[in-house]
Formats: sequence, structure tokens, C-alpha cells
Amino acid sequence: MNKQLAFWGYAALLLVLLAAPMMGAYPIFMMKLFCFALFACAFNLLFGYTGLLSFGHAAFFGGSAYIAGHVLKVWGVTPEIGLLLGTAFGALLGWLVGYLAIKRQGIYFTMITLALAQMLYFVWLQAPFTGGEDGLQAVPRGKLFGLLDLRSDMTMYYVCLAIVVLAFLFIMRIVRSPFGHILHGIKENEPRAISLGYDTNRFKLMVFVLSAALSGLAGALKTLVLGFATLSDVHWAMSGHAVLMTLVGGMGTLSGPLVGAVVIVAIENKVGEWGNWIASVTHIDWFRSLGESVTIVTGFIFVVCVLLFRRGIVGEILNFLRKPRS
Amino acid sequence: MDTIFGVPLPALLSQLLLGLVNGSFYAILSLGLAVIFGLLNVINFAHGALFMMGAVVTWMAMHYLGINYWLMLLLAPLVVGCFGMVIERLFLRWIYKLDHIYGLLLTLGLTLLIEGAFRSAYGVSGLSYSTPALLQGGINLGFMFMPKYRAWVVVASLIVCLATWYLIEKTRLGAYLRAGTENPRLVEAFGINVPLMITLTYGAGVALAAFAGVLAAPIYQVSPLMGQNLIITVFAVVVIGGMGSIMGSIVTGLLLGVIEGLTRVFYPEASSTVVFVVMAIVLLIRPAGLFGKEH
Amino acid sequence: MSDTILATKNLTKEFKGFTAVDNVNLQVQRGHIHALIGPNGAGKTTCFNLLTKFLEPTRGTITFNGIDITREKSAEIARRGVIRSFQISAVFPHLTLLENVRIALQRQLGTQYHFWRSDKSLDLLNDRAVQLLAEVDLRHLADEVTVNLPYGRKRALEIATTLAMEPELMLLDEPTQGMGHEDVDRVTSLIKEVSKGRTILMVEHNMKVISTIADRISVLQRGAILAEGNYAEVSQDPRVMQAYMGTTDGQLQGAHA
Amino acid sequence: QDKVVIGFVTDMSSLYSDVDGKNGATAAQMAIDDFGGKVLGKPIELVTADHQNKADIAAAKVREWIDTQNASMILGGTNSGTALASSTVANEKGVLYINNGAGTSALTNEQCAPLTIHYAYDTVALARGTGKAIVDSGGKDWFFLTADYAFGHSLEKDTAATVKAAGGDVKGMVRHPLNASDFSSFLLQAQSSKAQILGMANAGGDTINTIKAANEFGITSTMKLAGLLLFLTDIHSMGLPTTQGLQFTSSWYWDQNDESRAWAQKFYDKTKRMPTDIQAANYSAVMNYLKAVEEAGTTDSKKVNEVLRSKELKDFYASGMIRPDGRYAHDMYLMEVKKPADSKREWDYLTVVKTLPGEEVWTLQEETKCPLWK
Amino acid sequence: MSVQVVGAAAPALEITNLQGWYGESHVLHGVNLTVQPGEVVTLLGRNGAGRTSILRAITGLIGKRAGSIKIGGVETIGMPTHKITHLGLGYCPEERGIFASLTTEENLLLPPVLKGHGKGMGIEEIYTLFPNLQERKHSPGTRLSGGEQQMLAVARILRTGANLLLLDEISEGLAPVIVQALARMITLLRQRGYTVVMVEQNFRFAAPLADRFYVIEHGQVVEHILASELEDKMPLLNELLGV
Ligand SMILES: Nc1ncnc2c1ncn2[C@@H]1O[C@H](COP(=O)(O)OP(=O)(O)OP(=O)(O)O)[C@@H](O)[C@H]1O
Ligand SMILES: Nc1ncnc2c1ncn2[C@@H]1O[C@H](COP(=O)(O)OP(=O)(O)OP(=O)(O)O)[C@@H](O)[C@H]1O
Ligand SMILES: [Mg+2]
Ligand SMILES: [Mg+2]
Repeated sequence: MNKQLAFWGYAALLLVLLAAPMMGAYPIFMMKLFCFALFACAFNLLFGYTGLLSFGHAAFFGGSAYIAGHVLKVWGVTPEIGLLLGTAFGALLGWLVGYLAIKRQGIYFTMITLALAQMLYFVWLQAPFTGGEDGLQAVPRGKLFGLLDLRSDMTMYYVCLAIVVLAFLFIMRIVRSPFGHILHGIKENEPRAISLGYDTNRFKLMVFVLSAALSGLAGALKTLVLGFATLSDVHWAMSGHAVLMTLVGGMGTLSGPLVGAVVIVAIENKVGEWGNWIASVTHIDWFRSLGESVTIVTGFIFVVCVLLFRRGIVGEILNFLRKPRS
Repeated sequence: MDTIFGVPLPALLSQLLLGLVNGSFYAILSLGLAVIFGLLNVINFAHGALFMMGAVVTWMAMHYLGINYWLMLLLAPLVVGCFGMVIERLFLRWIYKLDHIYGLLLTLGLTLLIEGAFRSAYGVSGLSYSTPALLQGGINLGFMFMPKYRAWVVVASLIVCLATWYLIEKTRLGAYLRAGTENPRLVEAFGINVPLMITLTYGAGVALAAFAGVLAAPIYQVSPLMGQNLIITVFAVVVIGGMGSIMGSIVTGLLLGVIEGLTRVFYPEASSTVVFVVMAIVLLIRPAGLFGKEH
Repeated sequence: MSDTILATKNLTKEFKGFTAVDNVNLQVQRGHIHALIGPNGAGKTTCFNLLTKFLEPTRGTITFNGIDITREKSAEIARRGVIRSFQISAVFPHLTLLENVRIALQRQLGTQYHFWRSDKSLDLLNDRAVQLLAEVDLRHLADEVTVNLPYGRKRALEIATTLAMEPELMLLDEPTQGMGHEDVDRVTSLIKEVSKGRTILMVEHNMKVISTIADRISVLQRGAILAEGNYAEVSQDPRVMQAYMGTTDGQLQGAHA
Repeated sequence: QDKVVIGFVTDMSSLYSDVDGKNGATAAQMAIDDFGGKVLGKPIELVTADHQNKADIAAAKVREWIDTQNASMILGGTNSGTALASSTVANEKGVLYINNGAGTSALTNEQCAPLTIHYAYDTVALARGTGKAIVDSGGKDWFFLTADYAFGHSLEKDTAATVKAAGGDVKGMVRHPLNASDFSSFLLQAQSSKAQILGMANAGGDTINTIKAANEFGITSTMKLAGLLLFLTDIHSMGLPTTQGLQFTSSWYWDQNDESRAWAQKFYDKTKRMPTDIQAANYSAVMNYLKAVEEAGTTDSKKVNEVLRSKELKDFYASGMIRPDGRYAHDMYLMEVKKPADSKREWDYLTVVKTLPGEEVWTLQEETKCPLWK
Repeated sequence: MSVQVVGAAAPALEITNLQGWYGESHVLHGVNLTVQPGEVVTLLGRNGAGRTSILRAITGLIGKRAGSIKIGGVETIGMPTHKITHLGLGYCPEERGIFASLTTEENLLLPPVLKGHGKGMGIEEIYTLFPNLQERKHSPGTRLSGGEQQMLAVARILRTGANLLLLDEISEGLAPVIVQALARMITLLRQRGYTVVMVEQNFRFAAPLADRFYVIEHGQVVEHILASELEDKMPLLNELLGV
């Protein structure tokens, strides 16, 4: 019953997304949303399903964004190769960071990923090809497989949608695979999983690499869509974003990060307008300054989420649906 | 004899001393983090923001009320400590039973709020605070000119660090605190007012940050963003030292200040990355950090 | 293959100037229920920790089925068929009972790393899982979430999970601790039941349990083996009575009922 | 379309929000008000957004304004990354893009675009202005303190080249990580080089903390500090005692002449702060744009752009031509910070030491990589 | 809070209609029991019957509670845990609660001596009772063996001078020789006038020690047995406990 509901829900969502650009939705904005949604889902694979909170995912997202940007622009490779290399880079970096980080558990793990990502931030800042503060700009979209011209936003939109849907299905499969079940076990009780003969570090490393690779894909795709990669992609605030999107949407739920990404990206882009609107309705002029206070609003959401809606939007809904039954 | 790897010995010596000054800040900040983590199990991301608050409050007191530096050395930690206690009562109180992660996220949210509030009030270029008259000028050490104020920073923070260490590791109150970290309910069942103790502890940890803030005010530009970059480095210090280890955070703080100082001479570009490199190496060899206990 | 499934030679563990396990030479016969008893702090749990490599031995060797496993990692040893249970209960709290057992069964499929495979491939384990739950009388609770179970049930589940591993050698650390009489009896017969075709090494303070099921008993004291033999032999040993039983009147029920 | 929309995207909440930010928007709005609030009979609307220093947000905003509100000009603020991204989008959409806050000279060089105008300053001018002026006044031996990333490197490189060309000498340099907070160690290295001039090829908090530490360690008594990227607000926040004697280049100063003073006073009445050169440039740019619209009789970007580039601009902010590469080539000024005793009132901080002619300070035609100006 | 002594007649512990919850699950459904000063009372029951929960409710450690719990005549239902303890309570939890960051000796010395109550045992006396603890006094508390930790948990509250002891399964996991020592200890405590409420699985251990027994089932008292009635009610008891 529930499963069917979910299936139809996803199907309806897909239909809406397929039709969206025709109905006047803004393709670039939608694509940006997709990239962040994918990033959040990849992050959630680690956080929600394995219980490992990485605070360094910007390193994979942004790192791959740079790499993809560089190979697309300077080497002039085709988009699919750019995405592939970006993803591979995410995986490689994920392996390195993961190898160091999984030596510790819980919050230690978190701090290590944060610190390593911050170290990488300095690398990106200094590396000549990233353009420092200017960022890597004017990355061409090129032709997919040398055939399909992505310069058209419409074409790009459908390619982007296809990639993100496939990636999402892939994540879904990981979660519901034999591997995913062990991950769940590790999340619940790691010593027990060890005593059952599972090499938990290997599982953790694997899922870390998978998550990093998918984050890398998200970053590379973002570069392809928007045409640039900049320092904010590798800044720790980006990692914080992944956490926030997952938390707001509902961690450990498949669709939570999607919802979270929509909410957060919308806030980031629209809070100023909303502020003006509230100000015009309530006649309290203070709200007009909301646009300059995105960080304050973000901070507020963090606090409210942690204190009141720990399950996140989707999590709370699921919980609500579940309750009357049991 | 008078050069090491091409660097003159006196120059090296002065760099070591300067490193020690920075190390003092790391020590006192990571100590506060360690105290809070150790006793509340909360990763206090807001530590940087509260450090900043210590500095800004010092500036405000001077600017609006004419209260001098020396008084603020006491008052700022008190004020910010009280603010911390309010935070603890209002927010942190509800999340102790949850995973650490929530503490981190909550305090991250608070950081954004606090920094945002100060930024709207004071902008980002910051405010200037002058060195107290008593400590202006410097001492010529022969090989370098050491501003008196910097020497004072080292002394003041060492005293505060050691006093804190003694309090936690060697006194009865410290034993309550340590036990309280593991099983607060049980300690309460022994007749100790744990909620109050936790509130005070958070206040104290925060006061340490504020104290560092006061010390920093005359050296650095007092700005709403001054805590942002420091906090990540301090996190790394805490990880290297072994989280929750009091002595570990003090020693590692000082040590890293010195290592950073040396890097500034031999490979300046890497001086803010070196902390993370050290962290990676330490973790490879000792996953629990230099002073941490393996569970 | 010899009849000795597990043997230790001069096994020693020192903690900062304190020897918890001291030159222990333990021989466990295949098919036996072998009990390790001894006063508190004698080193029994430490011994288990060494055998499963949760601790690194200071000295000595461990051989399992004639193979030296001293240097192997915990997970490797588990894969060889040496499975332990913990002194505190170890379950996956937010999974159902069925899923708990299935996680243990999954390893036999060898697909644990297959993140691309559907979890439908795991359904073929359900029958076996239910069967295992039935063995410990938990079948009716198969779809309950574990966290809600009382302690004794969790222990039973833990045993079921352990059985799922088809262990050749099971290490049980105080399996009846914290259980009511009912449960103690159930678990005792359960252990007897599952010992068919495998070997069990257990730590237990409940003498009634020991006397009913143990084939052979080693008594540890201060890290060293004090006495060995079957129940009758060991219980007659005055040293054992002095160090462990505490009563010198030959009444060997111990304090436990 | 019944109104003319100008979009202004800048950093309103973090690192650069003081030099431009909210008050930058105020300046732009002042221009609209002074113009009469209407052009070609349609009301003018200023829409603003905070890009939080994120290029994706800046680009998205620009795109959105153009697509959904039919914005006819985009005014861009601080941060190079966001500026380059916005420029790309605006040009793609055929809309005029004028930037004031960003330092990057790439806007008019490698990444120049037909509809992009770089209005206030760029790093090349800052480097050349300060470098040449100081060497000319006798500061021959330089030591550089450089922020170790692309921006710092280019400031250092440009200044060093100028210094050498003017007959000066570079004694050494040290590259520090971004946000290094403690500069004492680097300063000791600078001091031991025995150079006369300390060129600070860094920005914002790094420059500020360098200056503070230089005072504390008595470096200022042996070396003269040269800021390569400094703003009035920086001086304001540090105060004169720490900054006195410091030299740097700026495109404008409020106390330059009667016209600038008059405008600055109006600005001050609204914001309680004196304007930075960027904020003044915002006013000037919007004003000139509106005049050009009127003259062109349309808001069509191509036409307005042609008008803007066709003649010499002149107002209280600056005068000069917009070159084919998009650079508004006006004069720049070498400033020196006053001694506290010479400062008569709040915000009375600088004296103009020297005017740097517009023909010299900007990227020259023979150097440019901009295809539009070959 | 004034501690009113309601005369010598006030029971050491008086529980009426106690309700208790963990989050949303209701585990105690109206418990009534009374313990007079100097008595040793044992709570019996099957696993999960709610015995531990009763002790937790008394100390205020359960999620939520309602009804009435009077200690020495003082109503405590609204009090925070740390205040309740100062009425002379000593609690030894089922899970032992040894602190890893403290050494054995620090663990032992941790609970503060309660003012205005009996004199606690001296440290010497405790070490004679549990020689293991003395031997390992400088090692971290959780490095002790399971049994040693159990001893430490009991020893710890004997020091504070609490005169109402709540002991949860203290014989669990101990070697017979130590269990016998504990039995002697409880007899001793009783002679010294302590009031003891024990939860025990090990009936053999509890039987000779207790004055009275309460049998708990589903969060309620279902049977009350005096030591003198024990023989007679044995079959009933066996049935209740499922022996
Ligand atoms: N990690 C450790 N560090 C230091 N000492 C330890 C450590 N682990 C155990 N010990 C000590 O080693 C001795 C043996 O402990 P062990 O847990 O093996 O005892 P046991 O026989 O299982 O006792 P019990 O029956 O009480 O569970 C104890 O005295 C204990 O204090
Ligand atoms: N922390 C908790 N959260 C939710 N339910 C709990 C919790 N602790 C105990 N329970 C439930 O409360 C009921 C009573 O448990 P309690 O521990 O009081 O029983 P007990 O008689 O002491 O049994 P045991 O022999 O297992 O110690 C049980 O059903 C148990 O599952
Ligand atoms: Mg043991
Ligand atoms: Mg119990």
C-alpha cells in the first residue's frame, strides 16, 4: 500500500518535471535544483543510511566541479567525459578522505572530514587553474557524445533530468541492496556487525566513496549547467548546505533530501522577495532587510529544525502517516 | 651554528616565540571546546562566534561605557558566559539525549544567528581596539622586538589554562563534571544538581572563549567574522589533542602554534594548512589523537 | 583433523603492569560445551576478547582447527566460524527481529558488497531466519522492532543471530545473566540444543547451568588456569571451592538457584 | 513593459558588504531619484539581491531579472567570481552589465564582453598607480606580502613589474595563506629584508590585520606601508592612529572637490556614513546609464551601450571615455592617510597625493588580450 | 523545602498509585507499597515486569511519573532527582553505571556524603568487603571486569550515609563467593538499621535476607508475601515467577 503510494508519487513527480519547462518553469533554476538535490541525496546516503555525518562533502562537490570545469574548458573534452572525470575525481578524493576519516567514529569522524575538506579548500584557493577568487568561468557545455548540442537550455534540461533520475534510482538501489542492509546494521550497532564477520570499515569506506562520487557527479553537472565553478562550491558552508538540505527534508528518507534541496535553494534565492512581501503585508519595514540576512534565516532554520522538526519535512509526514496504523 | 636550514638562529627563535603567542589562543579556545565537549557532549560550533562576542563586548564596553581593558578581562567572560548559560537553558538543554550531530548543527545555526546579528549591527570591516596603556610598547629581546602585549597574552592564557586543567582533573568538582559527562542522570541520582552544573559548565567554557576574545581584541581587528576561520583550526587542534582531553588540548594548542610559526618561515604558503597535515599524520598513527583514550 | 578445535599456547595479556591473562593453555574439544568459570576479574572476558581479537594478545598463540589465527583480524576470525556473544546484549535495535537474523545470514550469500543488486535477492533467507527465530521461541515476534523487547528476549535473539552464522565455535559470555528463571531454563536447554554439531565455549556464574550442560570446565583465577576437568572433578577441588564457590562444605549449588 | 528595471546584485551580508552592499544600493537609488524617477516616461525600478558571494546565486539572479522582469541593465557589485559569472549571463542575454565592485581585470581583458563595462577600478590600476607613484616619490626597495591565491599573485605581479619599470627594486616577498589572522611572523621576515616599502598584495581582513601588526611590532617606523587594495571603510574601521601615512590608490574620495563633497553629504544624510568610491561609482554609473537611455530613446542594451561608449562621460565621480574593452578609463588617485592631528572631522581621513592619469594606469592596448580592442 | 518529620511512625518509603511512563509507553500502572524503616524488602517478578522501573521512579529517573512517593513522610513526586537523593537515598542501578573517565577509587568517592543521615561505611571497611577493588583502585572504572564493576556500584553508595538503599540485581554476574559476601553485607546493613529495597532475580539470594516480598507483574503489585509466609506461598510464588 505504502510502497504503491510512493511509486505513484515518484511517477507523478517525474511527469511534472518532464512537463515543467513547457509550462514555463525556469529550466536553469530547475537544473540547479536538480544538482543540489542530487548532492543532498548523495550526502544522505552516508548520513541518513549509514549514520556517518561528513562535514566535508563540499570537497567532493566543489572539487569535481573544478575538475569537470577544467577538462571541459581547457582540454575541451565532451560533456559526458567531463562528467565522468568529475565523478571519478569525487570517488578518488572520497577514497582518500574516507580512508583517513573512517578510522574514527561519530563526531570525530565529522571533525576530520571537516578539517580535511578545509585543507583542500586551501589547495583549490591556491591552485592556479581554479582562478582563485575569480573562479573558473565560461565553461562551455559542448555537445553530448559530440552529437547533442547542450547549449540549448531545453536539451540540457532533459539530459540533466535524466542523469539525476538515474542517479536517484541508483541511490535507491544502493539503499535497498544487500549492501544497504549491512549499512543499516552498521548504523545500528557497529560492534555487533563486526562480530558477525563484516569488515565494517570496508563497508564504510565503500559507501563513503559512493557518496563522494555521486556528490562529484552533482558538482560536475552543476559546472556543466551553469558554466562556472567557484570557491563557494568548496567552502565548508557548502557542506553545511548538504546537511541542512538533508535535515530539513528528512534524513534517512529517500525523498527527504529532494524536498530539502527545493526548500533551501528557494530560500537562498527568494528570501529577499519574501521579506519584501511580508513587509508590504505587515508594514513592518524590518522584513525588507531579510534579503541581506540569508545567513540569519539559515541559522534560524537550523535551530528550528534541530529543536522542533528533527525528522524533517518528509520524516514528519511519514511519521504522521505511520502513527494511526500501529 | 647561527643558521638552521639557512635561517638565522635569532630569526628562528623569534618565530618560535610568535608561534607560542598564537598557540596560546589555540590552547585557550580548544580548552573551552574540550571542556564543553567533555562535559556536555556538544561540539560547540558557536565557540568562534562567542570568541568574537568576547572581543566585541570588550569594544562596546570601551566605546559606549568607557570601561577599560582590565575590567573587561573579567567582565567580558562573565557577560558572554551568562549569554552562554541562556543559550544552554533555551536550546542545548533539549538535545543532550540525542546524537552529537544535533549539537553540532544547533550550534552551527546559533553561530549564523550570532554572527549575522553582529554583522548587521557593526558591518564587516570591524572595529579597532587599542592596546591598554600599561602594555604598550615592547621589550627588545636582542634578537627581536617583543611587544609587551603579546608576552602578556602568553602568560595570561597559560595561567587560565592550567587553572582550568587543575579544576577539572584534580578536584572533586572536576570528578562530578567528568562523571556527569558519561551518565548525568546517575550523577544526579547521587544528589548532585546536574542541570545547574551543566549550565555553569557551558557558561565556563564559553567564558574561556570570551576571555580569548578579550585577549585578541587589541591584536586583531575586532570583527563579526573574526571567529569564523579560527574555529576550524581549533577543531583540528582538538582532534589532534584527543577530543575531550583537557591537557591534550592545552599542549596541542601550544605545540601547533609553534609548528605553524616554523612553517611560516620555511614554507609560508602552507602555514594555515599545516595544522590539517599534522592532523592527518597524527590520525594515521594514533587514531584517538595524541592524548586521547582509545575506547 | 584433530579433536581439538581451539587451542591457546601461553596466551598472555598484560595491561600496564597488570596481567589479566597469564600463560593460559586452553584446549577445547570439538563438540564439547566447555565452560570457563572463575572469580570476578579472573580474566574470562579478557580471554574471550583475545580469542576474537577484540584485544591484541601480549604473548602466546591461538590456533583454530590447527591454523594459527593469532594475527588475524576480528572479522576474519568471525568468518572462520568463531562467533561470540557479548556480556551486554548486542542487537540491531531499530531493525525487526527477522532483519536482525537476516543480516547475520546474509554473509553466506557472499553478496554483502553488491550495492547494485536488489534486496529481493535476500528474500530467500527469510525461511531460514524464521526457522532460527522459532528455535529461540521468537517466531511470533518476527516483525516486531527489536528495541521494544525485554532484556531476556534480546538475549535470545542474539543467540539466534549468532546461530545464523553457522558457527563452528560459539563463545558465550554469561548468556543467562539478568534472566528470570524461566528464561534461564529456556536458554540453558537452547544452548544444549544448539551445541549439537558445534562447539561452545561459555563463561557463566550460574552453577546450575554449568552443572547441567558443561562437558568440561576450566577454572581461571588471577588470569591463570587453576583447575580443569568435568563438573564432578572441578567441584571437588578444594582450591576451586576456596577461590570461587566460597563454601567449603562441598555443597556445590553455588548461590544461584 | 511599463517600467524600466535595473538589477543590482552584490554582497550585502558578508566580506565585502561594507564597501558596497546595502549602501551601494542606496547610492544607485539616489541616482534614480535625482533623475526624476522616470525615464522615457516609464517609472524606474531598482531591484536588489544579495549574492552571498556565490557565483551561482549572482548568475541566477541576473538571469531571473532579465527573463522575468525584463531588466534592462545589471549593475554588479563586489567579488570577482560573481562579476564574471554575471557578465557572462548578461551578455548571453544581450543585456548591459556594468560592474563597480569587482577588482578583477579579467572583466576587460581575457573575459571582456561587448555589453560589459567595468566602471570603478581594477587591480591593474591599483597596482600600477600605487607602484609607480611610490617609486617616483623615492620608495625604491619593495617587499611584498602577498595573499597566496590568484588575486594576490596578480596584484603582486602587476605592482612588481611597475616598480621595476620605474626603476625600483623588489627585495623579496612572502606569500601568506588567505585569512592568516596573525601577520607578525611575516612582518618580521619583511623587516629583515631591509626594504623601504611593504607592498600589501592582499585584501580586507588580511590587510587590516597586517597593518595592525605592523604598528604593534614597530615595523612602521622602518618601513612604509603601501596598500594595494584598500577602501575608505577600512581606514574608518582601523582608525587614524594605526593607519596614518599609509598610501593606496582609489578611484575617488569624497573630500576631493565641492561637487563630490556636496554629493557625499547627501549620501551621509541618508546612511550616516561617507560613501566609498564604489558607492559613488554606483550613483555615477546609474546616472550615466539613465542619461544614455534618454538619449538613445530606448532601453535596448545595444543602443544604450553605443551611446554610452560614444562620448566622454563627466560628473562628480570621474571623467573619461569607455574604451572598446569596456573599461571606463578615468583618472585614479594616490591617497595618503592623514595624521590624527590633521583630521578635522569624522571621515576626514585622506589627502590626495597625486593624480594618476587615466591613460597610464589601466591595461594598455598593447597588453590587452581582449579581442574587442585589438 | 522543609523536611518534615512526621513522627517516628512515618514509613521510610510509601508509594501510592504510582504511574510511570517511558516516553509514550506506560509501564507502571498504579503501584502501591510501603517500607518501614529498618526493613529489607524484595521486589520479585519476571523480566520486564517493571521492578527496575519502580526503583527508577523512586529516584526520579523514569521519563514521567505520577501518583505519590513519600520518603520519610516527604512527598517527592514533584522533586528533581538530586533533591530526592538528599532525603537519604542510595541507588545502585541495574546497569551499574561505572564511570569510564574516573578511576575505581574516584568512582568510589564520587557520590557526596549526604548530610543529616546515617554515617556511611569507611573506605577501609569497603575495601575489606571487596578486596578486588582495592587491588584495582587506580585503573579506570570501566576497565574492571563485569563483576568488579558490580561490586564497585554497590560499594559506592554504602559510603554516602544514605539509609534507604535501592539495589537493583546486585548479585548479578558475581561469583558465588562474592554473592555470599554480599548476603553477609546485607544482613549487616540491616542490623545497622538501614532500609533496603532490592530487586532480585536470584531468589535463593534474596529469600533468607528479606522481611517481605512484593511480586510485580505488568507494572503492578500482584502479591505481597511476608518472610514467615514464604514456605506456604512457595507454590504460588513459583507459578508467578514461572519457575
Ligand atoms: N582494558 C583493560 N585495561 C586494564 N585492565 C583491564 C582491562 N580489561 C580488563 N582488565 C582487568 O583485567 C581483569 C580481568 O578482567 P575480565 O573482564 O577478563 O574478568 P572476568 O573474568 O570476565 O570477570 P567477571 O566474571 O567479573 O566478568 C580485571 O581485573 C580487570 O580489571
Ligand atoms: N528506557 C526505556 N524505554 C522504554 N521502555 C522501557 C525502558 N526501560 C524499560 N522499558 C520497558 O518497561 C517495562 C518494565 O521494565 P523494567 O526494566 O522495569 O523491568 P524489570 O522488571 O526490571 O525487568 P528486568 O528483569 O528485565 O530487569 C519493560 O516492558 C521494558 O521493555
Ligand atoms: Mg566478564
Ligand atoms: Mg530490571
